[in-house]
Amino acid sequence: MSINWYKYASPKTFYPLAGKIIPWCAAGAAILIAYGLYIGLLVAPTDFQQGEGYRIIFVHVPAAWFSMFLYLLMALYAGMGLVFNAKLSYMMATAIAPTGAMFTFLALVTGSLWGKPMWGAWWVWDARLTSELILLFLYIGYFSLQAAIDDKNRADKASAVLAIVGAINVPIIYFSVEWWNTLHQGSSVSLTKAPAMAAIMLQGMLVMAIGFWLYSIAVILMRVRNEITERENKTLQFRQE
Amino acid sequence: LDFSLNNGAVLYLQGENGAGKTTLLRTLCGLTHPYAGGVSWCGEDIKGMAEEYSKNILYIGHLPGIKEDLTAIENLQFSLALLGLKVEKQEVVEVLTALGLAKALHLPTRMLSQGQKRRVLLARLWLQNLSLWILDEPFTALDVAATAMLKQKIESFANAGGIVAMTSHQDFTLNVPHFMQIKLDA
Amino acid sequence: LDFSLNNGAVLYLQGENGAGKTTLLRTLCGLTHPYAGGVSWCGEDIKGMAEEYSKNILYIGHLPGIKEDLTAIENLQFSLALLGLKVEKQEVVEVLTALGLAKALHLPTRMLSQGQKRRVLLARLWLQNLSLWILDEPFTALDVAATAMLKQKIESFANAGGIVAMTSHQDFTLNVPHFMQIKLDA
Amino acid sequence: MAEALLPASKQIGTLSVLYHILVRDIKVALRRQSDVTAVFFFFIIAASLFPLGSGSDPKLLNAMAPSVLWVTALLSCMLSLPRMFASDHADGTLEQILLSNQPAVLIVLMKILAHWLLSGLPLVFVAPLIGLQFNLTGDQLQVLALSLLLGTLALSLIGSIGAALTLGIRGTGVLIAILVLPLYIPVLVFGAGAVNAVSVGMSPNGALSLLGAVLAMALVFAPLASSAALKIALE
Amino acid sequence: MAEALLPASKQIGTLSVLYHILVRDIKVALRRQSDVTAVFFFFIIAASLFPLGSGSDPKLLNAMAPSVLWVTALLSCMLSLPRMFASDHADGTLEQILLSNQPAVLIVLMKILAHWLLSGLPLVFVAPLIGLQFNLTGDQLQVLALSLLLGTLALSLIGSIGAALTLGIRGTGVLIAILVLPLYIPVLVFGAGAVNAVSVGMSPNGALSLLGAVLAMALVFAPLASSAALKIALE
Ligand code: HEM
Ligand SMILES: Nc1ncnc2c1ncn2[C@@H]1O[C@H](COP(=O)(O)OP(=O)(O)OP(=O)(O)O)[C@@H](O)[C@H]1O
Ligand SMILES: Nc1ncnc2c1ncn2[C@@H]1O[C@H](COP(=O)(O)OP(=O)(O)OP(=O)(O)O)[C@@H](O)[C@H]1O
Ligand SMILES: [Mg+2]
Ligand SMILES: [Mg+2]
Repeated sequence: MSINWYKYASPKTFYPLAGKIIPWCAAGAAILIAYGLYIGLLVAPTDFQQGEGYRIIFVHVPAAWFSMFLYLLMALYAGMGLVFNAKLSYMMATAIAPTGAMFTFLALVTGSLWGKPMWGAWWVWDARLTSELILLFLYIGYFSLQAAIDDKNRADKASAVLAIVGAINVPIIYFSVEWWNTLHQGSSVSLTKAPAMAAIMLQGMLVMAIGFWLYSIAVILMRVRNEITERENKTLQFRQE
Repeated sequence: LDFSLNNGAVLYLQGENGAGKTTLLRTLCGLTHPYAGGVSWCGEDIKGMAEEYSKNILYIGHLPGIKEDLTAIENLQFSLALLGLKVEKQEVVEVLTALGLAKALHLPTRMLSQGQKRRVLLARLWLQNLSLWILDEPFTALDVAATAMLKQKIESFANAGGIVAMTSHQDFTLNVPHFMQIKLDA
Repeated sequence: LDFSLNNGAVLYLQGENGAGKTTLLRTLCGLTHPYAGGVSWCGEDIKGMAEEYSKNILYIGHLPGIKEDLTAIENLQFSLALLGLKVEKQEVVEVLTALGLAKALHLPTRMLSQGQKRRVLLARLWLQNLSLWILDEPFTALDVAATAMLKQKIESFANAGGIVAMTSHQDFTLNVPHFMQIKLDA
Repeated sequence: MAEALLPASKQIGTLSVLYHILVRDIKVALRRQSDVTAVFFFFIIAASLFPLGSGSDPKLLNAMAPSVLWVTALLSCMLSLPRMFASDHADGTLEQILLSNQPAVLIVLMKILAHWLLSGLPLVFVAPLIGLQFNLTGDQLQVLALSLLLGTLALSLIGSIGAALTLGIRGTGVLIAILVLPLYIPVLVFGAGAVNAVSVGMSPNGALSLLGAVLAMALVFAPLASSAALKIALE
Repeated sequence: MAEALLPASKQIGTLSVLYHILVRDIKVALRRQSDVTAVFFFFIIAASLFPLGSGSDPKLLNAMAPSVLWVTALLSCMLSLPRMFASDHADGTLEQILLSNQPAVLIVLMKILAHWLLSGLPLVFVAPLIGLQFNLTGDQLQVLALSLLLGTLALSLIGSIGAALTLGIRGTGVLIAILVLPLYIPVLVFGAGAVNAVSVGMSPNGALSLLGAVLAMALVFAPLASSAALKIALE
């Protein structure tokens, strides 16, 4: 993808292009997510050991995947922004953040909703849970920094640096917590030991995943378009004044 | 050193760097307390009547006293509120515009140039109704036009019966009822 | 706007508040990057040779750039070290004394008056060996005597082949090989 | 004199001046949302650090919870103290405020109030969420929230003294800490005490009413002390 | 030109400039001892708060100790971060430093080093004393000190990024916290992990070497990131 955008790195060419892409992605997202839910809630068989509760996995897992994937993508764009000093890359990074945070939050909520019946607790300081929580913190940091700096130019660059540093940190965090956890008594429920999935479940999850992907593209592009128009207006104002 | 100022008087403190002008002005405000001697207002020592006295003063010192995060308008309205004045926004705008800040009205003052910041904080002088101004190097960073406007403002204020105590390193005179120069030497 | 400065040239930027003088000077230092256009030194664009270029500059802006907790001497020695110069303490003392700071040598600069602080940070000019000075309103807060000394220093520097770019709101001229006035308008 | 009666400008009373001060403080803070959200997030993040440090034994966590959460809340309030006066001092606004013809005590009270609304109050609402992570029970959570409601206001009041005393001193953040932490101890003891009481099945009322008493005292004395300290700081 | 060869003034090399920067930072800090002693005392006081918050059950204390002490150390380092660049930025010294003809990365490294010497290192020496209050054993204390020695340096390095990013933004203290705390987590986990390992009778070496690895990475990347951030802050 990144290559693709880089070719269209100037807002002028990008704006209409994005305009064309958005509706398709939006429609695709709607359909796929609906279909995914359909598989998840109706088609897939009741799990013999986990009952109906497990159906949440169809939202939970894809959400969790994207929470991580989008962060890395954001860092990538941030990096491109710094290297090529391309406004558009910054805008992309900025636009990705909220969606990423949203998925992170979704993973957390669905997770703990699931955790209550499974582990009898809303929250367990398990490796994966923790690293997901920290991921949310990283997103929050990114927001806060951008909110705190009102010179757009500087906000872009500064938060870009942060995003990149955070990206280096993500794997460290993941493994550090992994490691830290195994130090004490084996954690309550290890997510990797998920029951070998029925083909249909896997299918459902993949459909959902692609749905989420299209959704992300749609919202992100929309945000970028708004950002572009907003900045345009700002500069115009400044000139007029 | 001993002097007294009546309505319409402008005290112009001169003196080389470190002569003690700022210190003296801050003492006049009651911000620092003199080791010896005292300041009196309408014949009373201000120690006893600090609150009462400060009602009459407008002090502009080396520090800007404006918030870099707020716009010129917000800053001005706030500092007027501190003086106990409520001024219509549109009037504030008029004054700022008259001071050539039309473009800068809605920018956080962080984005203003040195001189533009000074203009914002001086704008107070055009909107207050106090009887004693204490200005420490008010011309700093002002361009020629702004300096002229300020001088004129001070004159009209003094002629209307106001009292001013100020410092500057640029020589100047004002035609006011009573223009008093005092030269401090360290 | 386009100009070039050769040895012995003094660029005197004029312009009302907010005209863009500070911005221009910071661009000359390479502290801000121009949206359009560029700065070149000895025919090369400075982007490529930032480190190299900054070796030649001495910049004095609106901000003091001295630590209020350190004494005048300490501050001066440090800022010279930043320029890559090692200066004997006793020589630093001489210069500060010549600038009338004899009493203030060992006070933390917090205790100095506005103008005394400015003198401390200007003292650098008497001790450096760079080829380009960039001075943003160097006369601010200086009394008459100090202003005269500074003007004279700038002249001797330019006559010795130095280059100066400066702003001020007080009109003045210098007799130097090449005195260039540019008036910015917003 | 001519200016004496500007057409549009009329005198305004103390209350309205105080109101201006409150509103402005909040406005400045909202201008950079970071300020508001920050304390809040700091609390969440810092509180979440402890489990990371101490493995994931639920019993241990539940036992740590009251002290950890209360100490964290205390620290977050403290972290935001320097903001109470420092920036006003640096840019000279404080001089102007004290030269305004209003009683300094009231002005200070306003600034304290603003500080509490922006940094203390939010904690009362998040704390229970974090509490869940330390698997606290319903009653524990309730008492936690209540104790924080009283406690944080007391913290802002007491803290203002430290903030005022350290004005214009660099590296304030840490210095303030040293000054106020000892003063904070009663608040901490009674606040955490209340939650602990519940944990061991006793009534929290005793601790809570003591907390209320501390708050009352702070309300009376803190503003006086702070305004005195401010005047000193400006000399 | 005439000035070109001032008699007494001779060129000095990079190293000596860096040395000047280090010395000056330390000098400024010592000038107001508060700065140096403050972090230190904050650590002591804050750490002592926890026993107050949570009755005095020795077993609970010993179990809490590693996380409490490490988190407290982490917070104290963090509290002193704003000082790393802020004052230099406010008074324009930073401009001057970056205009000096030395590589920014090295300059930043110096300032980080100064920060560590003044705020991180002291903790290494007090921590064991506090550890006694939480009745830690000899081995635990040793490992605690060692982990802090490695850890605090890493904290100063990583923290510098946050400090640089938030330059010139008001209410920094708390914002920095949000930015750096997530980045601090590995340090915390391995640091406290090492001590915990001892508590349960395992070898701390694994944790310690991981801590070392984090430190190494920080040494390489942090100064780069910070100097980039500084340049951005000055534009
Ligand atoms: C707040 C609570 C939770 C959080 C933050 C969380 C987080 C995550 C994350 C980040 C992933 C993606 C990992 C990967 O694909 O590498 C994941 C996957 C998964 N989670 Fe959770 N989870 C939570 C609760 C739960 C619970 C309660 C269960 C069920 C007992 C569960 C079951 C799973 C399963 C089966 C996967 C897929 C595993 C795989 O793809 O290998 N999660 N979760
Ligand atoms: N950080 C900033 N962001 C946006 N605009 C700025 C910023 N700094 C300055 N400006 C704008 O650039 C213009 C020029 O500012 P500059 O400081 O260069 O003026 P100046 O000529 O130095 O004025 P003065 O004589 O008052 O110092 C001003 O109109 C100001 O509003
Ligand atoms: N906080 C302080 N503590 C001790 N001495 C001070 C303090 N502030 C100023 N001084 C001393 O008092 C003397 C007068 O300072 P002041 O600021 O009044 O001079 P000034 O006339 O305003 O000079 P300038 O024209 O440079 O502003 C100076 O010599 C200064 O060293
Ligand atoms: Mg003065
Ligand atoms: Mg300027």
